[in-house]
Amino acid sequence: MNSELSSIIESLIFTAESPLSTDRICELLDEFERDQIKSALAETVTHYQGRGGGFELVEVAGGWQFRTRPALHSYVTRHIKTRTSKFSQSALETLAIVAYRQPITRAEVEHLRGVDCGGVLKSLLEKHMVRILGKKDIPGRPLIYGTSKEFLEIFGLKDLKSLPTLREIQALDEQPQYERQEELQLEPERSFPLENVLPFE
Amino acid sequence: MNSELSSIIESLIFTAESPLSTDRICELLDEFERDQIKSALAETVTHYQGRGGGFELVEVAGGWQFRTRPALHSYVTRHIKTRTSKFSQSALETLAIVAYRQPITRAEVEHLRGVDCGGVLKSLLEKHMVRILGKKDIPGRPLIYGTSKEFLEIFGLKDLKSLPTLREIQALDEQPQYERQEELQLEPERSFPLENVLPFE
Amino acid sequence: MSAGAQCHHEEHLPLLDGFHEQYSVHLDKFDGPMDLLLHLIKKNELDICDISIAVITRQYLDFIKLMKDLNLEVAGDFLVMAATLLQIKSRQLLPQGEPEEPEIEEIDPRGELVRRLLEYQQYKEAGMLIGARALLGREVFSREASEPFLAAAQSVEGPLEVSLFELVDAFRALLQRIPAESFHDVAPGDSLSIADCINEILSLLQERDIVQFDDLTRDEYTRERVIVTLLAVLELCRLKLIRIFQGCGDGPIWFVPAVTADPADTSEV
Repeated sequence: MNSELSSIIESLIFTAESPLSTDRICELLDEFERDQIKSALAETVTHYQGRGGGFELVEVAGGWQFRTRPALHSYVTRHIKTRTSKFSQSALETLAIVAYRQPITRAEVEHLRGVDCGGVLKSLLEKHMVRILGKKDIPGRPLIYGTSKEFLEIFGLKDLKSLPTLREIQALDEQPQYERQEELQLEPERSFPLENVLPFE
Repeated sequence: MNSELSSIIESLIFTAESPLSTDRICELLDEFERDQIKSALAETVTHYQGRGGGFELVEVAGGWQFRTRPALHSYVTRHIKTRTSKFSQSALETLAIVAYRQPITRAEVEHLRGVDCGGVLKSLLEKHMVRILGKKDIPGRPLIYGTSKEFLEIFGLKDLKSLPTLREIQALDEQPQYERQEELQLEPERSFPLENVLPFE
Repeated sequence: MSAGAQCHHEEHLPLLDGFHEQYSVHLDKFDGPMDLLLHLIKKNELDICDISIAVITRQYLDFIKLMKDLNLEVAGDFLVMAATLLQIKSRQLLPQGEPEEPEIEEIDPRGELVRRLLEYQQYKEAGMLIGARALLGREVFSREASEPFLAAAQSVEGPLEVSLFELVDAFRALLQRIPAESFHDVAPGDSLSIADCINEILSLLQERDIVQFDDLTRDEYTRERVIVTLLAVLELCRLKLIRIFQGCGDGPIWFVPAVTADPADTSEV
């Protein structure tokens, strides 16, 4: 029922400290073909999804990791302290702007939000959600910001393309209940402003 | 096939830092009977044994823990090197001084840090973060240090000019200075006293 | 659609009455002027693309007044937006485009604001969607325990992982620890420091073997820039890191690295 290769891959992912990329798995298991590894991975994901156990295999930040199922968090937090604090609305807004529009300067973020964002940016830098990418080649050479790998890890995103699709620009009254909006379905073939964004790393 | 209780127990064992005893599990899940918990545990052990995946549930040191199967250890040890090493605070500090004050001698670095930096500099040289630029034309002809190309690569910098300055980081904490305006010209027919509206004090 | 505009006089008082209970609780919920504007638009059931500037401006100013009444500090950002609203309103009051130039499309002064509001709304929503995800360390957890047999074998160092922010922050922390006089150019004005310029030259010399003086001042040909560049070049020369030469007569000044980058070679320098 479970192939030897799947077991090997499972053991590697299980013992890794951070998400393990497919590339890295192929590198570690160079006696196997990439295709074999990919199908063994797919098989393992399906197994955990179907089983609905205490944890599952998810693809985050460009790699694979075992994580507990969100539905069980009220049990897990009985003995594990939550490490990630709540993000304020302004932090989330700023993070969203940086995520979708990177590379972006502080002035650009502030123009979009209409408020000073220095403090929020600094706290996002300290939380390692945002990183300095360098300086923009315009007068004054302002710093440019982007999101970090840890941002993808914490928010459980596979990559920047799996960010929720921005809602089409439309009148506010057409869909006022945005708080309850379901997560948007990702369409990989959609042309999306992020295509132009710096590739990760 | 997999009971809800088994899933809960799995998630607890999975997230625990050390083996979790049956007593502790019963304590954490006081809404369940001890017998229920014991049979769910037995069920889970059987499941992992039968499956023969990458890891299994074993009883060690008086508690339960997921461990990779010994047969797979030759694979698991392959990826030890993926663990990233973090910079120590003294390495980071020394590197920062070299980056921001290059070209700089070891004595100058030590003057700033107030401690001997020979070891740290050597390890930064070994890690190729720092390089020797030459010798200073003063008595003793001390070596002059600067950062390397690899340094730029690690930090994703195009060139040394792209290093953020201290001022730029400090500026994040500062509130923007709005120019004081005498008074905005507002409409005179307004029904409430507009002078109070814009509180420039 | 423009119902708000028609009855705003009637609405005015009850609206202000409700302000205190409604907003004093939620004051800190407004995440800046854009957020407040969106709230007002939604509350008045206005079409974001066709907002009544009169209604919105009045309510916006009322809100600022209320903040002041409650002795809350009104951030400058809110005042900037107030000025923008008033400016749009005054532009709307100006006579419309000349009739003899009918081909010029009438520009809606609200256009820029509406664009910003729509864009802001998108990011606000995206932020909420992101924030509603199951976060690692909050709703979702990864494995913390390490394999005992791996712990023993873990001495091999892997690739370095450190962020630029940590590097700058380490430097800043260091500077806070040591007396200020140890540093001469820690916080120069807005001017270019010699150290920055030296860094610039060193990084140029990593890319090419020869650099012309003019290359350094081309983008920014000011007296200050030339002086700082000259001092940087002289300092590098004094440190014997570069060699300078000049073409015939008034020809360009060139410089080349005086030492190779390879640390192995430095023993015989």
